[in-house]
Amino acid sequence: MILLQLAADGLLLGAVYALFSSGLTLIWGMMNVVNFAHGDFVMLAMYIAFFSFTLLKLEPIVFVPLAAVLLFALGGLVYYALVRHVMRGPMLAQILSTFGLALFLRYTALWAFSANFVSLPSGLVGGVYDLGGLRLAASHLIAGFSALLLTLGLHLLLTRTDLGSRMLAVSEDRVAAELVGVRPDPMQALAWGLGAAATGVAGALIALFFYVSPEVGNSFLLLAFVTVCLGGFGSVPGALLAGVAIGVIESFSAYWLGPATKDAVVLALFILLLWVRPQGLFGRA
Amino acid sequence: MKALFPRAGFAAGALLLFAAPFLTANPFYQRVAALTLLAAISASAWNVIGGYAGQVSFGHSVYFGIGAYAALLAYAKLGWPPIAGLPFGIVASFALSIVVGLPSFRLRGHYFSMATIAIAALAGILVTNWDFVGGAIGVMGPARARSFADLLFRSSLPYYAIFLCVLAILLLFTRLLQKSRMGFYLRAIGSDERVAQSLGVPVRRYKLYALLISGAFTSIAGTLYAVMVGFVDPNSGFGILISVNMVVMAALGGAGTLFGPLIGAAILVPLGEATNALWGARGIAYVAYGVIIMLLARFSPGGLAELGRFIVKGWRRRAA
Amino acid sequence: MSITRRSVLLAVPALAVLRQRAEAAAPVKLGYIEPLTGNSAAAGHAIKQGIDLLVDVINKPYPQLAPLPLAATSGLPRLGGAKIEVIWADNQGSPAVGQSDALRLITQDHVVALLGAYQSNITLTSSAVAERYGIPYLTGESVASNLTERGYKWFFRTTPYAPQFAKLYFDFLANVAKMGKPTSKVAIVHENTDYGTSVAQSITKFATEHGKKIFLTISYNANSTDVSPQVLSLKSAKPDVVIFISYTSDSILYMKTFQTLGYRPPIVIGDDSGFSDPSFVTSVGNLAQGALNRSAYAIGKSGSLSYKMNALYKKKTGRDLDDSVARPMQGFMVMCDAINRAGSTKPEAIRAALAATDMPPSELITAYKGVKFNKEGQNFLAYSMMTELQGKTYVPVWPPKEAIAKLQLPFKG
Amino acid sequence: MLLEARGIVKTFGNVRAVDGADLAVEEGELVGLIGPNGAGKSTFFDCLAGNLAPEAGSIRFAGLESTRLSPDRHARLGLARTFQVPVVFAGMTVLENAMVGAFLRHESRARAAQKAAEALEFTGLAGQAEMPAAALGTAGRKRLGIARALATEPRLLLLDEALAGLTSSEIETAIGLLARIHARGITLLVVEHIMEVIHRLTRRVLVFHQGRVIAEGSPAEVTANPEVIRAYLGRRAKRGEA
Repeated sequence: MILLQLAADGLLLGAVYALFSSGLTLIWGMMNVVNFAHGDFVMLAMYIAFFSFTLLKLEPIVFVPLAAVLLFALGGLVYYALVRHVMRGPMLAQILSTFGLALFLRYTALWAFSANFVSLPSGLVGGVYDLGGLRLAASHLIAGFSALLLTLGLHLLLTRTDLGSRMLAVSEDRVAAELVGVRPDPMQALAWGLGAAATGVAGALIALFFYVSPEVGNSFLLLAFVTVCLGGFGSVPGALLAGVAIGVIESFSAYWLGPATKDAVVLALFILLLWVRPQGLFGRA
Repeated sequence: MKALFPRAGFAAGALLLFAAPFLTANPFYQRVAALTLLAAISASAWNVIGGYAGQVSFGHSVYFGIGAYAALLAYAKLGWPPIAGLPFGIVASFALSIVVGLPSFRLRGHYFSMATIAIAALAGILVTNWDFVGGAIGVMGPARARSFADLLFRSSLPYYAIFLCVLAILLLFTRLLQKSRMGFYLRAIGSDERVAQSLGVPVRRYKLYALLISGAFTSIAGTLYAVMVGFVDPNSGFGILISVNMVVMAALGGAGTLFGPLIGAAILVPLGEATNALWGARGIAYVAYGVIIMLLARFSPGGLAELGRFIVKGWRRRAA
Repeated sequence: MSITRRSVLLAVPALAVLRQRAEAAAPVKLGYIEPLTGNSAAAGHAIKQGIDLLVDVINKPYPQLAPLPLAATSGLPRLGGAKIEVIWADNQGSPAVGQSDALRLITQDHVVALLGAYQSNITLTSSAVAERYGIPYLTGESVASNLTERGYKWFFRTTPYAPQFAKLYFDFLANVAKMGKPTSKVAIVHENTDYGTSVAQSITKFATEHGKKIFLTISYNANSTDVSPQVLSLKSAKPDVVIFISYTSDSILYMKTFQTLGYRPPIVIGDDSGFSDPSFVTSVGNLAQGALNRSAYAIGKSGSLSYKMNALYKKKTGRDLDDSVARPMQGFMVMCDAINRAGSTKPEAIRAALAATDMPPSELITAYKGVKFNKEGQNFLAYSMMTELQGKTYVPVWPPKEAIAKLQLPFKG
Repeated sequence: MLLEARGIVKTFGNVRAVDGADLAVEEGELVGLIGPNGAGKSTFFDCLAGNLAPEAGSIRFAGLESTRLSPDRHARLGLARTFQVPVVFAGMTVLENAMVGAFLRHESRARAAQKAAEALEFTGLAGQAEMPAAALGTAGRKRLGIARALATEPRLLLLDEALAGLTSSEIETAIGLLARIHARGITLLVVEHIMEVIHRLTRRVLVFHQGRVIAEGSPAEVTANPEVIRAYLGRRAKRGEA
């Protein structure tokens, strides 16, 4: 029973990782820019969820899309104001800019919202299901299924729609895309917006069962990088698989080897895997 | 480089570096000056592999941590003055470069960066759970100086002098390297590995050389930090922020240029201290810090060295 | 104690004179180092609010707080009514920054004494600077035992420290055992930074020295995004008592995960920190009913000093005063009182006054048995009691002398 | 025989990019390698230069078994190459770019600079020596690629579409350059699309199709070969459908 519970917890945790990483992988893959502020985008989305509920009394069904919309705008803004100017520069300039953005967002939040930990009331979206001893929180389940839906949605958008293929075209060859009449800037702004919107959905959903604080994004960020890298930059389904794999590995290694070493297990496996397969688990050669 | 630092300017700069902390009797400014040099050492060390050879490592804190732990463990376990741990740190950094660095060189671009982040994070976790080296609690240096060799000074000036010597050696070394075949090879690797290799550059070997040098000097920086601060724990030795700071400073000043990391450190360290002194109490030091970094990246993506070169060039053109 | 009393008594008739001199006297500057950004920022800001309140209490007359030293008068009477001014510094969670802070406060701001710095490792490095400069350093908050083992001349600590908590827990558990409840299987679940590790070590050490065994120790990363494996480990091991040494975020997660996985240990003890954070009570208080905590502070009976202080704090912040804020406040009071008694801002005079401190319980905000330093600079009268979360507040339940509510076991969640 | 390859196979997933290709180049020759797009020429080239390790077959260069040697070992043995996409070391000047090549046989900086300057002189880039390499146009970059390779003082130079993307007058200059390189005694293996170039430069041409050499001979012989015509036409017909 315990093993089953561990597996279930691991799967759901993995779904959260995937959820957390989907926006990151989209932006990363589309424009080869590492968004160091990604964790802080999630943090903002979590605060949006928190304040919409506590101040405006909005229900999750309203504030999740709201977070997506607001983050979409933020993503577009960040693209036009910052990323556009550094993305074709050296990799280091990109790192510098998004790192500066991360500091700015995180500590503005600290200043505006205070460092206190807050959280949405537990049971906002239903309680706990007991399936013959296997106990699952509704909020986790919702997050898990949303991760699946979001992944599927983004994947379909990128592979099956005209818009998606245009975005991919720009990401593969900006100049060539321009030659065939796709204006790159709006496309890339859109990619940033979409990535940020996915992040918004993720953050609002995670807020249903996780505490919120200005530093919260940081606790996920390293694992999000690992998830994206394992999944192959830009591959949303890859991130889902990688996230779930990491969640399950963490869950079991925490139980068997002790929780202090669970990240060590994941990181060690990650490093070894890269040494053997330098393009990531699902990445193209 | 020649255009930006003509001989006279260079001499003036060097003189200023020597004299800077003596111009003020203020101990706090002196400490900031010393910390600036310390940061410049690690950023310049990072620059060898990250700037010249273009292998953007986010895991250099691992070398910093090794150096810092070597110093304080030499004290805690053997009763030696912390500085005596320096050679141990260097040797350990060599071992790490060979065992962990070499296999990572197959990785390109972001994959390399991510692997190095993971390696440093892993090292941090291992040290946290390893009681022999103090675990999470960390290791303390001597509480009070037993002899001069403990290098515990109330004033920051002696530290400044030591750091300046190390930095001078490192920069001299980098300058020689820059002019030599190795410097060309590293820059070629940083620019395009495939082409470099086709021109006969043994890429992996040269990357390893660069990492050995870079890691060793970063470990020296760690040792010096531990000697000065007298304490290290997993977060202050292996924390990701330490790596990020090296990268940010080098990138800001100009990665792959001789004085870029020094310039970056000379801006960011005092800026960090100033924002903390002015607004730290309100907790918004980092807001200002973040905005400034963003603006710099936005308006000078190649680092300040590039901006400087640009200005000098424009100025010359007008003069001519 | 006699000195303190006298200073208060003397101050009252001399008030008129003092008021005149107060305008002339330069403020006494104290440096306070706290984590105002980073993972522990919430704690740092809460402490800052408490200290700001005390500064007001000391600088303006608050006769209603009567037995509290320096409350009735304005400023420090023996320094001509000089006002207290606190210069704050953010340690950013870094030992090196803490050191820079200390140096800056000493040499730039010319503070006469330092306080801080929350995280034990930062207290360690920043107090080393104070020691080199010969400036008194007092911590009312850091509990790692090595701080007072360095033979420092200028370092003082008012708070109880780790080994004392260990004793408290085992004394309490022995008492519970007498009530017929099993307490032999004690599990420790601790976060793995220096705080959790050092407290866990102290408890384990105390247990072994007293012939007891720790049944299970789980160390975990405080930034964990998920704690269910730990809870499952507990669920299958079935300990009688679980001692959590946790920060806020992880404490919150544990309570939520208890609920999700439907498990409740019979006795839950939280080692202050996360469990004491007001955010813990507001966000998961309803899932943590019956959680025990150590505390050197209780709101107490109406009319008591601690009660009045809580009222002021609550008015200012909207939250109840808790142990993790009250202990630093106590330390700050001791420091200000010592400076007043020294009648001077010379470091050596302040140090001597600190060393001679003898404060009776009646003058304290906390439940310490008094404040008196041994030669290591540790307040050997420091003391904590067991409290239990009942409703929205922690109430003292043990020892019986301090108890104002009945102990309710088991942990209800 | 300076370079000899036998039965080279290289696959990517299910695609057999090179499928049993053979090749032999004599010292002093100038050989052309042609074939339709996607015939596997570049992959074959990468195998010859050590950039890719073939799954089967063997390569001998200058009398040594070189199949699994790294590209830098190839360079040291005297095999230099250029790339289809003309990449320059962007942070360096034109001269410094060439010096990277020259350092292979001259450790002293002064010597390397001298050799590099010679290579630039030879390729007609001497005037741009102090320019940042990134400022060069396509033709300049291609020439710099050749200069860099020449600076390694090779016995054999592999040129991967060195003339693609050039204007007709630039092509004229380039053809002259290739002829002069050959005249210096350097063996050349040229992958080229433009038939005209092949006609004017080479006496022996290999035609590559579906991963192997399907025809060999003088340019005239090869263009008359029905199999070659089919290979090119089949390709075109298919493209027409699509």
